[in-house]
Amino acid sequence: MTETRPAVELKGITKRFPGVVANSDVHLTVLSGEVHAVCGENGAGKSTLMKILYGMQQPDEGTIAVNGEIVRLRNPQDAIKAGIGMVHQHFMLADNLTVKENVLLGAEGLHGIGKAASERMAELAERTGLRVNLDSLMEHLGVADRQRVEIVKVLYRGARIVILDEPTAVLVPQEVDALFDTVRTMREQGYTFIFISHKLDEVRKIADRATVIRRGTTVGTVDPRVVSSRELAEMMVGSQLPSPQTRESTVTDRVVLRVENLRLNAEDSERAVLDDVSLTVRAGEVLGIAGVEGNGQTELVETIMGMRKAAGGRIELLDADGTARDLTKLGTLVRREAGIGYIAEDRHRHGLLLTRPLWTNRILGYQTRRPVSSGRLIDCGAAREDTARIVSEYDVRTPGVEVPAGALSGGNQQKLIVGRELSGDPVLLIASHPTRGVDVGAQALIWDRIREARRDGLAVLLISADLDELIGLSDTIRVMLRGRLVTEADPATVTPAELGSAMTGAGESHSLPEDVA
Amino acid sequence: KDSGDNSAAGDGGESGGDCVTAAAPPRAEASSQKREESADVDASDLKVGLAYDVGGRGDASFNDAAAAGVDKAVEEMGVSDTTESTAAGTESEDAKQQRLTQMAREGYDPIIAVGFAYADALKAVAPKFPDTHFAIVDDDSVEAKNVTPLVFAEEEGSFLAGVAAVYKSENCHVGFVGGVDTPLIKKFEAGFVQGAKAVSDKVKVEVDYLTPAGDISGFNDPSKGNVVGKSQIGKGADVLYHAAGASGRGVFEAAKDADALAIGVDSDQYNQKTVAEVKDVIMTSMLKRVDVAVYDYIRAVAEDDLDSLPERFDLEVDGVGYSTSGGKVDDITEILDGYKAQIVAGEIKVSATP
Amino acid sequence: MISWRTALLPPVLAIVFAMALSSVALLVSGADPLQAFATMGAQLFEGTTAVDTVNLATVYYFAGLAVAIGFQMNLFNIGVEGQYRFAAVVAAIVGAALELPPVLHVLVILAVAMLSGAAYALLPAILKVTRGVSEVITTIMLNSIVFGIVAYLVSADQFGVLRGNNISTAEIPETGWIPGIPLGEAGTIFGAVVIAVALGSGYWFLLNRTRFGFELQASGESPTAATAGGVSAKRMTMIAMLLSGAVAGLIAMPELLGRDHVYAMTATQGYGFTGIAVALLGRNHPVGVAFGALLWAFLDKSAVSLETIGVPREIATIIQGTIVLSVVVAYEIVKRAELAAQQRRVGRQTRNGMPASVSQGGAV
Amino acid sequence: MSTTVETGSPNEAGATKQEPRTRRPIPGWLRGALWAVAAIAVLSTTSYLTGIDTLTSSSTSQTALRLALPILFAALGGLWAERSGVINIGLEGMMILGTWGAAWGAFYGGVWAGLIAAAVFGALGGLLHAVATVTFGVNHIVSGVAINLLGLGVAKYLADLVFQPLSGNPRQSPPVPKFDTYSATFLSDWLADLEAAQRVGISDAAGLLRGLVTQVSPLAMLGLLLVPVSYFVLWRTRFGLRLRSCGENPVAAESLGVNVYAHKYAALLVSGGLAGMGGASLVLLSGGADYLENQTNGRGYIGLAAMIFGNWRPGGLLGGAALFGYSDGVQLAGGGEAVLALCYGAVLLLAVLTVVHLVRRRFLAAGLAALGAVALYYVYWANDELPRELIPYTPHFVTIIVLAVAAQKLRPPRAIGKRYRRGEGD
Ligand SMILES: Nc1ncnc2c1ncn2[C@@H]1O[C@H](COP(=O)(O)OP(=O)(O)OP(=O)(O)O)[C@@H](O)[C@H]1O
Ligand SMILES: Nc1ncnc2c1ncn2[C@@H]1O[C@H](COP(=O)(O)OP(=O)(O)OP(=O)(O)O)[C@@H](O)[C@H]1O
Ligand SMILES: [Mg+2]
Ligand SMILES: [Mg+2]
Repeated sequence: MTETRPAVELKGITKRFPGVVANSDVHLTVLSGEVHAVCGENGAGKSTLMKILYGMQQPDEGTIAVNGEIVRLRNPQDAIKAGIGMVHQHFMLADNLTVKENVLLGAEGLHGIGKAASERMAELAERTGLRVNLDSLMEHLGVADRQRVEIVKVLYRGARIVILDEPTAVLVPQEVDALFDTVRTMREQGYTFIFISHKLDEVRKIADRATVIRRGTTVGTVDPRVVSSRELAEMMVGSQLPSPQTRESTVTDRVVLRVENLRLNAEDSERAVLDDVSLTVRAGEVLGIAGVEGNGQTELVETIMGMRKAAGGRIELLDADGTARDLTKLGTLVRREAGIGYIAEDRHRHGLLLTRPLWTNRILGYQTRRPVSSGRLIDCGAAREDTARIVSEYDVRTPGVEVPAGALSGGNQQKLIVGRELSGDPVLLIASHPTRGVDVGAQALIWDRIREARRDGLAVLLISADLDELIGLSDTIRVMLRGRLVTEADPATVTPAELGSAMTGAGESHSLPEDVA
Repeated sequence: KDSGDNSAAGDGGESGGDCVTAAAPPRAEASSQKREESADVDASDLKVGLAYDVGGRGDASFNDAAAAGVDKAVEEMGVSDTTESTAAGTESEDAKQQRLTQMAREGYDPIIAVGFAYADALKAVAPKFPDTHFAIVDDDSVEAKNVTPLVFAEEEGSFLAGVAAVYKSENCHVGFVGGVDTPLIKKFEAGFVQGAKAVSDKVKVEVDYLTPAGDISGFNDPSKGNVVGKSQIGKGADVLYHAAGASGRGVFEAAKDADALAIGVDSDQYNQKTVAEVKDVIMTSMLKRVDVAVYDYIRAVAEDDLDSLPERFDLEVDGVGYSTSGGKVDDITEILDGYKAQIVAGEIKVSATP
Repeated sequence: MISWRTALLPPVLAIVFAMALSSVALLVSGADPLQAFATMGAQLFEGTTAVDTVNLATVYYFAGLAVAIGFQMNLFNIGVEGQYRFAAVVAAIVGAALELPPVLHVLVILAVAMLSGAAYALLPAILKVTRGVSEVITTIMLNSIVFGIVAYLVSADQFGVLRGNNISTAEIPETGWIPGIPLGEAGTIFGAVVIAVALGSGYWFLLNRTRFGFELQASGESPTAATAGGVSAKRMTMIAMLLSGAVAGLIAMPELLGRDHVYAMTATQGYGFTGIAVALLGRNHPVGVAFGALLWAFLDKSAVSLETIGVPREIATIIQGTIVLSVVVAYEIVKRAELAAQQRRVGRQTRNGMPASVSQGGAV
Repeated sequence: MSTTVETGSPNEAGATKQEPRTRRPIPGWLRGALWAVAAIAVLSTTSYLTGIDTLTSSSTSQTALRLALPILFAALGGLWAERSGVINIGLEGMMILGTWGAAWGAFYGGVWAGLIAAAVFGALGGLLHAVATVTFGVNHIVSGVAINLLGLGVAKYLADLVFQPLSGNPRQSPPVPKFDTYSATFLSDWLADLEAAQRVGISDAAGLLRGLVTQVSPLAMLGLLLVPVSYFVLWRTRFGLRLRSCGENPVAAESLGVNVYAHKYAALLVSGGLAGMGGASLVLLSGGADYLENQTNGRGYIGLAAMIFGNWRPGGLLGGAALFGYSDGVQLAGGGEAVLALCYGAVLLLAVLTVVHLVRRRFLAAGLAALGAVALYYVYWANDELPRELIPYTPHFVTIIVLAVAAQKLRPPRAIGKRYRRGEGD
């Protein structure tokens, strides 16, 4: 293996979008057989750069060389021919097609679409740890398996250069480790990886070299095993590395949310998705729920919000003098009016009206409340004003409040949502993955805001796949497994690894330090 | 493969066999040909406007007949200028008004509105042009001095069709297929049924409509006409009379496939290009002489003698009748003319409603 | 924000393109396009065509609004056709049967029409909400079924009255008429124009200033986000469908109360389908729909004159189809041109040594 | 608090979303066959109990096939378009173009030329739809509506130009040749004997079947054949997989090197061609019209409905078209009494459904079904004749009722109607 030969060489890449320069004069050299990390803030231009390398977008300027030869990649087909494969930041899977069809698509010529193909696929599935029926529909798969399918897709095409765009964002530590094992093995076999992540410890764990991109241009390439996370982060943002540690406890005795024996059935059967879930959240407390995706956290949140109908149990909200209000039968709007703020896990599906201006998005969920509404009528002026306030207070980077929400980068969208949900004077905040896919700067800001509100007596129900965030922010952590709350852990003592095994139900639970509640 | 061409419909059944129970009417004396075709009328100072209903010139139906009347007027009376305009399928009421107004304004006189759909429009427009002559086909509800109704006794013509059908039926079972269930088409049904019953007291008559009033697709759906025709034949009918516009063609084909006979409507369908392939099943057609009415009307306007026009174009003035092309009813013309004479004489009263 | 250029250029381009295309068709058939267009245009200044155009546009406006309300919520209410015809016949029957003082009579008829229109939209709404049955299928079916219902109701055995060879409902007494606005020789404008203007303003206000309008648009844009924001998508579907049906109920009213006073077997059909085109042309905006309705009505009206010069009037249909298509294509082209222009602007600015920072949110 | 951690592999934990079904799903063809058997059983019982044999006579099924054919073609056209992610409300317009093309081609070159011309004309409509929706990203419904207008206008215009001199009628073509019909003589005769034998069930099935093998035109065979062919192409070939992926997730397809534009264009060309053939089936069958203005009369929309009814699947849309054609045929041939008999059949069906629901312990559904049965039985019992005016719309009623009763979960292609632009995905 000639370590020195560059597998990919990007020179002077510039890409402009209306109003934005996503990449300007980017240089990137990836050696054959290495794992090369690309890091940078949200919106720094990493994904764009990768899409250019994968032929999905055309650079305005610059050249691409693969294995020493200058190539023009007009479309993904060209890139695939050049031996490049890409696992996208957002899954590129068709839910209504089977796993097999998803993998086969576009690569039918390689092994046909019959038995040979199935065999090859089974072999790759084995190698990546994908253990599902290849004929089941994609929509039935969990996130980790989807990720594996994405990797199988790339391998099936015989790619030697694999781009992984934030592959770990949705994985638990054990899954991340499994992924890294796969990557390492394959690196030995001569594959080249381009690995994109915000998580600097991961970068340090897996990458041979790392290139940092800031504001669309390359800052430099370093050896991550030599530089510290802090130094890396400063290259990215030029600021202090934020930490999610909660400094002092603000937990009070006053219960705000009480959930008792909550039960929820799957949409089309009697199968329980939530089973006998009970929990309480107190004023000033952050209750963290840990769990592998697909174990019922989403459903729990949506049931508490009234977006799903519980099959049994009670949900109560208690006000300052302790009178309980039964929410179980009430609609989402009433629950919101009662003082629940909601940061949804999927901001595009549940948080925003993407083609509407920011100020319209400010109204969503608050259409009956001041200042944006007088109950029946909407006050556009006030909505614009209040949105402008959120934009400045939460550092939402936008040209103005008239731009459509979809034009903001993910992190800025998230800041807008956090700002909106904290503006309604909530007594309870339900925050699902509040910083998913958000860069370090924005992450710190969101954490700060949540902490401030907590200090003022806000109760928070926090769901997160980012265990550092969960441990750092929560006062109590409970683990959810197959629709049940199974374990309680003290964030002061628990480690991510311990939490990870509890989440997967891996029998190490005895080692968890327990909270005697 | 199915044998493609069924032999032409059986033209046997000389005189209806044992189905006919009524005695044949007395032979009619020389037919009431009182029309004196004098070509000495000069209408060269007339500018005739013709506003068609949906379908327009070439519809092989009453619009076409009206056109033929005007053409004849041009030829024989030297009408100097004509204009035509056709209603669109879904046009609104004031498009009709607009059409009439436009013609009137451009100096056309007389203006003939073809179809009762123009009634309301005419009511609105005619008073505004008191010096213009208007005529409307198929409607007599407009009460204005300058509007002449040109209406027909469809039931009388259909009566004869009913008589002919029974005489030609071997199963003593005949059928009527109406396109759209409107009062106008009901007149056809009424006459046909009365005619059939007048000849035989044991005849069975099937009556079907393709669509109810308002759904004009019934005039435009040969495959439905075909299905209904087949179904009537399946029930035993062997002579089918249709008043279903273009859907009638499906009825003809149903008859052809089953060696049955059919009766056309409005014009002499035996000679119509669009049904040429199946013309051998068309034993006769009930004629509604819109052309005659239009021609007579123009002539009356030219002579300034509107009172000469009949109140209704009926059997007596040959406003309705039957055709003999194809020769399939040659053997019963005497009988038909006999009934005709009785109707003209008022001995048989044909009701316009079923 | 939409600039005047993006709002106005596309329709103009589209009309020009449609005229060019139909000119080709006209030339092929050996007619003179200039003469044809001149004849169409001249119509406006002749007789009652201008007034007729406005009157027809009023009808189209109601139709367009009815469809647009559904579109706001991503509901494809093809059933406007059936709803308006059902409402028209019921309103005509009830209106003829009642004896009430003038204004009240009209109001009652209008209310009956709106209720019946909504009632006819109820079934698709219920099936959509409770059974998930696509409103497209049910409304297509109901559009056909309405033929049967109208025929049944106006048949002589039920409420019909024979008038010559026509058959219609009984006449509504004069107290139930909406007086027109007489313009002398030029004709009489439907009094319902006033209702149309009021309805348009109401629609605008409802959509842009009320909580209901916000919720409607939100669930149209993203049912999931709306649900999370406390808007019940099912409830909105139900309301939007019924509201659309209620407005559809008004479609026949200008003609029924302003001119015909009876609903006849031969009454015009197809306004509902026209409404779809008009709503699309007007991009569901109250003012846009008004322009769309006027344009459509003008093309319909002026087409009548084409036959007098021996040009097939199908040309008007071709123009209409082309305009619908080319308006949207033109919107797209103009949008892309603006995008490209912006891209160039960004490029120029960066070269001038002031890189637009992406992490500053991409502000230029 | 004690730990209640359950043991299990991480993989299982992450996979709770997996298919909850334990039973193997019934394969589609078997399900279709079961439905067909059930339908025949109900119909033969009804026809036995009510004494109306129109319900199961061979002429009814023959008629049904004939009336269903244009709808079937249109529905197939819809399937191809919508599987590629493009809503095709313009089927009606493409069908109209097809009717004109069929008459024109057949007049000059015989039936097959007519069929080809119809497909080509329809495909031109499809091409226009593709240019508008795929290349220009126009809203699919807008484009469809425009194509319906254009199709009508262009066909009228061309008819005026081309047919008027030949037929003297701008709204009708001159008579054109028609397809011959074929019968499977032995089978047909044997079935005829069976049908005549008057044995409950067997005779009915034989009658229905006989209609499908007697006097069948090549066009009908083609239409029926295109159902499995469409299935095969769309679900069993690489082209089909790519095409469907464009309807499910075009960005993913693009990222795998699929040329989304090309596939959508291909799909729309096929779609338009099929719709055009639907138009041809109105023109080129004996007993049908030649070109006749407005002869499609909304069948394109009905075809779309049949396709949605069939859950965007070939077998399903065949069922939808058959249902529509059958009830239309019964209505036309048998009139009011046959429709009443259908009501009776529906009562039987609902009764069976009630029992099924009771067995499955779904009481609400059972109650609703029972209620429906009682209501329909009342209609049957209380009326000797239904309002005449409503009879012609039997198929429309049937479609609504069946949709409302059959609690099917429709699964449209995921990206249907969405605008897709190359390189804009994320
Ligand atoms: N299709 C597009 N149209 C317009 N602007 C775009 C487009 N794609 C990307 N951008 C702009 O380019 C910038 C870089 O986007 P990109 O997705 O590459 O960021 P990233 O580095 O991948 O961020 P993240 O870490 O959040 O994934 C974005 O901020 C955005 O403003
Ligand atoms: N149609 C579009 N018009 C303008 N900009 C767009 C469009 N589509 C995408 N973008 C740009 O693409 C960028 C990338 O969006 P995205 O949500 O992926 O941001 P992100 O920073 O990568 O966040 P995340 O990490 O959560 O994905 C956005 O900033 C947005 O400006
Ligand atoms: Mg990215
Ligand atoms: Mg991104």
